[in-house]
Amino acid sequence: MLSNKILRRGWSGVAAAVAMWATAAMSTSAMVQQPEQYFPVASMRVGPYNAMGTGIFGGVIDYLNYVNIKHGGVNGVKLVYEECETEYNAARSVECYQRLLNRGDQKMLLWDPYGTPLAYAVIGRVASDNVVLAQAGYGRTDAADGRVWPWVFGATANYWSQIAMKLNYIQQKEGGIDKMKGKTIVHLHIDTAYGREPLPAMRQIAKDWGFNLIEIPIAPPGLEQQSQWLQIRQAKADWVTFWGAGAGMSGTAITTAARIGFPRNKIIFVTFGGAEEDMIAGGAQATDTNVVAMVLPGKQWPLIADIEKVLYSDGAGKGNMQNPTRVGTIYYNRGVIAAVNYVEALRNAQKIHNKVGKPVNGAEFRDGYEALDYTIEARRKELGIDGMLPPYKLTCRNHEGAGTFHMMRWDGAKFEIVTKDWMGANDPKMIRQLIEDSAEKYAKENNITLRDCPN
Amino acid sequence: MFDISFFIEVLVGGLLSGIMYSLVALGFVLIYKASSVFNFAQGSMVFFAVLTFVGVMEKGLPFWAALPVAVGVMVLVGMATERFVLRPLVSQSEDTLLMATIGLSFVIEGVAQLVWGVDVRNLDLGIRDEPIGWVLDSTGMLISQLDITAGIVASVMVASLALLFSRTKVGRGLRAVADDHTAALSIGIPLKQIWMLVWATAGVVALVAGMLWGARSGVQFALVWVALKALPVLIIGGFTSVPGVIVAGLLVGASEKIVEVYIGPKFGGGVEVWFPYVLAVLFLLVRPEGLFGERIIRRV
Amino acid sequence: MFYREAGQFRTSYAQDSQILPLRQDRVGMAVLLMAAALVPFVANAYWLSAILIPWLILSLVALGQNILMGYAGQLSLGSAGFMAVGAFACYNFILRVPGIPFIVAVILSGICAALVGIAFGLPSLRIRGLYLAVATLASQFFIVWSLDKFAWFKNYDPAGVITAQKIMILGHDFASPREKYWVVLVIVLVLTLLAKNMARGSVGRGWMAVRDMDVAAEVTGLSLLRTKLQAFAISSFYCGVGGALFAFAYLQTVEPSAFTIELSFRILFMVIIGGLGTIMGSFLGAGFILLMPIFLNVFFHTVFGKSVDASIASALEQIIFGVMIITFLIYEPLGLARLWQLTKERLRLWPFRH
Amino acid sequence: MNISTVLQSSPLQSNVLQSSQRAFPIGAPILELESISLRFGGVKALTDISFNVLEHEVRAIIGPNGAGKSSMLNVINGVYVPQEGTISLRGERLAGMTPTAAANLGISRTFQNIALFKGMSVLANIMAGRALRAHATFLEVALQLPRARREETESREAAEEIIEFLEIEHIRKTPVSRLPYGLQKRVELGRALAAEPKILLLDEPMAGMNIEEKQDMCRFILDVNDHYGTTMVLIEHDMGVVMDISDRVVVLDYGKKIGDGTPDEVRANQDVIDAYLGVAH
Repeated sequence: MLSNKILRRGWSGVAAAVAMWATAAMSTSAMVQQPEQYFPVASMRVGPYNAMGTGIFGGVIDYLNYVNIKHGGVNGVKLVYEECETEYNAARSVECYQRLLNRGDQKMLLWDPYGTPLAYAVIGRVASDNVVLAQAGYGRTDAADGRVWPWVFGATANYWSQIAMKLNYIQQKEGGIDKMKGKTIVHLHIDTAYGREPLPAMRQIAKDWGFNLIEIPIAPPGLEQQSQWLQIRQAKADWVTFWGAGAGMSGTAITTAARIGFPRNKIIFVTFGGAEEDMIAGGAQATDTNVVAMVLPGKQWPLIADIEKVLYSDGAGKGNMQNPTRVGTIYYNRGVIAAVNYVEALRNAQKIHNKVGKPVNGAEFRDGYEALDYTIEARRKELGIDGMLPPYKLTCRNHEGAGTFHMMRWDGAKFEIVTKDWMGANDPKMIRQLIEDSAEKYAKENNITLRDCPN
Repeated sequence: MFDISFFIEVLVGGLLSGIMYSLVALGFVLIYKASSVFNFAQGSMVFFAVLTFVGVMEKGLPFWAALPVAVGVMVLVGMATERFVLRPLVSQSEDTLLMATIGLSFVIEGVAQLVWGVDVRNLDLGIRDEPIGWVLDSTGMLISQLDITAGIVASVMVASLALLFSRTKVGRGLRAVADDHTAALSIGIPLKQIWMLVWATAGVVALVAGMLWGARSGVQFALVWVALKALPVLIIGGFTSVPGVIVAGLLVGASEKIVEVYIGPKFGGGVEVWFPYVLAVLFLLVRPEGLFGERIIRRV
Repeated sequence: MFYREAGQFRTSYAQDSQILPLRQDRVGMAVLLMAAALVPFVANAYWLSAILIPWLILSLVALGQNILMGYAGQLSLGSAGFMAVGAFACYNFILRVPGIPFIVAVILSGICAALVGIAFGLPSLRIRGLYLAVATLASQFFIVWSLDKFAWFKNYDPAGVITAQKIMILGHDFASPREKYWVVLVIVLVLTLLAKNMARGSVGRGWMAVRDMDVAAEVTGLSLLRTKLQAFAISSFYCGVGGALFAFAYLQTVEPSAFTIELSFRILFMVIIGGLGTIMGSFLGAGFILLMPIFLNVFFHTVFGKSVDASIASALEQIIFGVMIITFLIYEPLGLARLWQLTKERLRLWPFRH
Repeated sequence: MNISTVLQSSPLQSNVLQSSQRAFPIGAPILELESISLRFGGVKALTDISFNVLEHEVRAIIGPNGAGKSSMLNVINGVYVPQEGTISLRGERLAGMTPTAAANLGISRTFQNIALFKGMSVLANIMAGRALRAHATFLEVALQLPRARREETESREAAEEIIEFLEIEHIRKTPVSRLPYGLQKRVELGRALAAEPKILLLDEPMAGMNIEEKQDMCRFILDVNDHYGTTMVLIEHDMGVVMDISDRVVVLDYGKKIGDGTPDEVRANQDVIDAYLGVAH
């Protein structure tokens, strides 16, 4: 059973290796070299975030391969990647960043480490290295201001928009902002920079709406949350915005909530720690938990379905997921969309700098990324992602894009979408103002001159 | 004003958590008693044990069939550890052995992820983990069936281990071993067998702890860190004392919750990360050998 | 053939007790230092900023851990905590003391770490062995927690992250990896020399006496209190300076929770694998523990490419790493430094067997 | 054990110790113990023991196993603090003694079961014995400032002199853990001497030695006493050789003093003979 399971994997590996070398040898000898564009993959496949890492980066890798197989690359440019294990450890991720920075004669175009601490660890370097930091829905929030952070992108939405959207959802449930006065909302967060990231926005809204905000930290790994939830019970909280990381913390939060009898449908999970894995860890008690999504799960989307068909169906064995049943899960789909962004950005870059069919460099890629535009329905349909992510476009000034989400409910086996349409902050302008103020403050402190943006 | 009923809630909640800590700490004591090894891999063993158990169930085995399988695997792990890690390192310093077990934890964690993959699993023991209605109504206390189970399991394990140490021949052997390896050997105590037995037992203890923790936190990697919660319990209880572990567990659980709830907020919370350790240090300053630990004699 | 002490006579005790009595060793060391100084001209940015700089920094920290653990025999699991103190102290000195020279800031942050070290070293007077080891975790968790909680340490950054300032020395900004490397190299070399002097002098003898037989040490007139606290202070100083460099010359953007207990363990490994109570061991050990995972990661990706499931590869890396540590403890409990010594002794006799 | 074998004089009985021809003639009392009593919990280790030690003499404390000899020694250098009684050094009463304090007063000692610094070489061990003579701070040492260098050279020279004296030059740089028992005992003596003590306490310096080793050790003890004039207090449980090298002997049994005087007086003491023959009390 187990033993031969390993064996089988092992053998398939070796076999594949041999096959690959063979083909590699042939291809080099046979045809003239196809132009390549290289992407780094800073994955985390071991350690506490292994479930997330395998899902996200499985999705990324699958899409890159899919584009090669299905379309022969981007305008004939083959997509290749190098992977490096960060273990979600800032120090190791910096090593990975440096290691993957150059591959042969090509420099890497972007960095997408999928962890706020990891994004912070390199945010000071990307500009000088001409590398795009694509912190898709994580990382430093005020980097959404393109005037201060030309090289950092936070599509499709950042943490401040996310908390604002949650509060917006809550006030609608409660029946209006005026009903929010005197309500108690607990922000239960992992005790790290990432956990505190949304607080500036949340405090502001709490002040404006007059609800009572209680911040309760959980020390990682958070396998024991008795005292936190007892405080929540004591505070007679109406809602809990849970801002954790890792299935262990999520699962414990849910079971402990159940132990003190806190209704799960009053808990709203963060995107980062809000996937099937986190709900499964919570077991039966997880039913009714709310989770925010910026990319929708499921296989009903043509793209995901096609990827499954091309890479997995009838043992094609080209997929990167160790467990194929995870195709279509939250993390997987988010990974795919991240890669869609890479590829679309590359496509744009080739067009803008008329290098169609040729590799591009960091600066050109940055322009391409800034030109990401998902507002055209036809294009979304073409990509097979229509409805999977909000329609949005990036601009010189706005590196966030949509700032909208869907609310989902865990029905015990899968997520069901409860919001009719993509939903954002009740007052997006206010959030945007906060972001730009914070960014400008940073710019002043580090005497950065703002890039003047037409739009 | 001071809300006494809430205080009791916190206290009870703390004691219940304390039991969960003790469950993990038991494994440490068991091994330290026998081979004066501070087995840092205990946390990884907890993770591996329950992961194996769930994994086997996924393969279609029923609960009661999966249990012996998991036990068997843990026994093998224990024996392998004794054979390939401890035996070659016998007569090395305690620090070296500690290092070795940290190395071991890497191996176990790696193997766990290699064999069972990285999927998060949930373990349903069929024990409801929600406040029991009538208890809540009558006493206002939040106690779940799982809490009660944990309590029972803990006391059963402690009782049986206590018996193992005091009554059985092996147990007496153990004590001799703990006192002096060579002497134990010279009077013909089968050291290897005893160590194997102990490590196997520790594996089983890990499985039990893992099942309860897994039921609560999901069966996923972070379980390896339950050990961190057990360490202060250990030093307060004394590395060599089974009852000490329970008392210390309750002490740590209760005190850390009370501190977190009543003092934590003044500092923005998260006090319970370090409080148990500081408590342990203060404690050791008074009793360097822990609550029930055997006295450390300074010979001249 | 060339590695011989024959014909080298020491005519004074001073000569006999110098750091490298053998001429060949002195030459070797000189060559090594040369190489270390010149390597930036050949090494690329990756090697400098991702391998060499962290290696040097972690060697320094390992050296600190070794002073405490290897020489003074006090097992401690809190070194990352003291690194954190150094890092944040350095940030605050440069932030709040306008125009403070970088080197001064680094030294001061080392001193801050030393003071904290003394505070957390006090229990060692009463607590021994593993009990002490676990007790030192208190420092680890408490330090990181307080740096995390009190926003002042991070100049009230909303996310609680600090961005290390420029490294300014005599008005010059040491920005490039090469320049950073040199700064680190100089600091590490100087501190290593000082450590060597202490280790082989009366100070080191005091530490080792306490380590080997504290009762006898007392009888020779040593004060356990002073010796142990001194070891804690100096050890923490090294960790603190290391932490400051870790933040300023390596990571540049840091949050307290970057100094995890895992880091402390890695440093512990460096000392054990490298060799307890040896200066050189700290460097070898740091190299091994830092480079081995990277090597394995690269190895698996180049050899098996994309063919082996990356998750399996990562898991295997972890297993191999653990196995290597255990194997090491079994076959060379005295660490890499010991291996190095043995090879030297062989070299002495070469080409004759005995 | 046969009384005659115990009390017979050993071949080493060359009465080198005629006070007349000593470099350091025996002087006034340097150490006085007044009715010392020591208890561990209920157990009485020492009961009302008084005796003195004269400067430059070789003073032996003998007695069967468990007589309380080691306890006596530990009281003298402050490892144990007696419940009753006083210790005075040169007529000055010492209160609250600790080993470190004792060391500072010039009391140095060896241990029954060797307590060398196992991880260090012979040289380092002996130099470590001079901890009291090292005044340079860790900074001076780290920076190799003049005082540190000077002290280092001094203590090296002192150590070398002792090494020569004890005839252990050949093992100078060997780790002590690799040495045979006899040599380790000798190194420990060396470490004790390195402190240049006024009073040297030897806890069974000859325990577990063969006859040659014992004779060597006796010679060293006498030479030390002769050469440095160090006052010696040594413990032995078998009377044999001790009788020949010591000027005066205290006999303990069951924590009580049963005899005190010159070897000959002690030899003639009936209680002592009984004690050694194990006559029931």
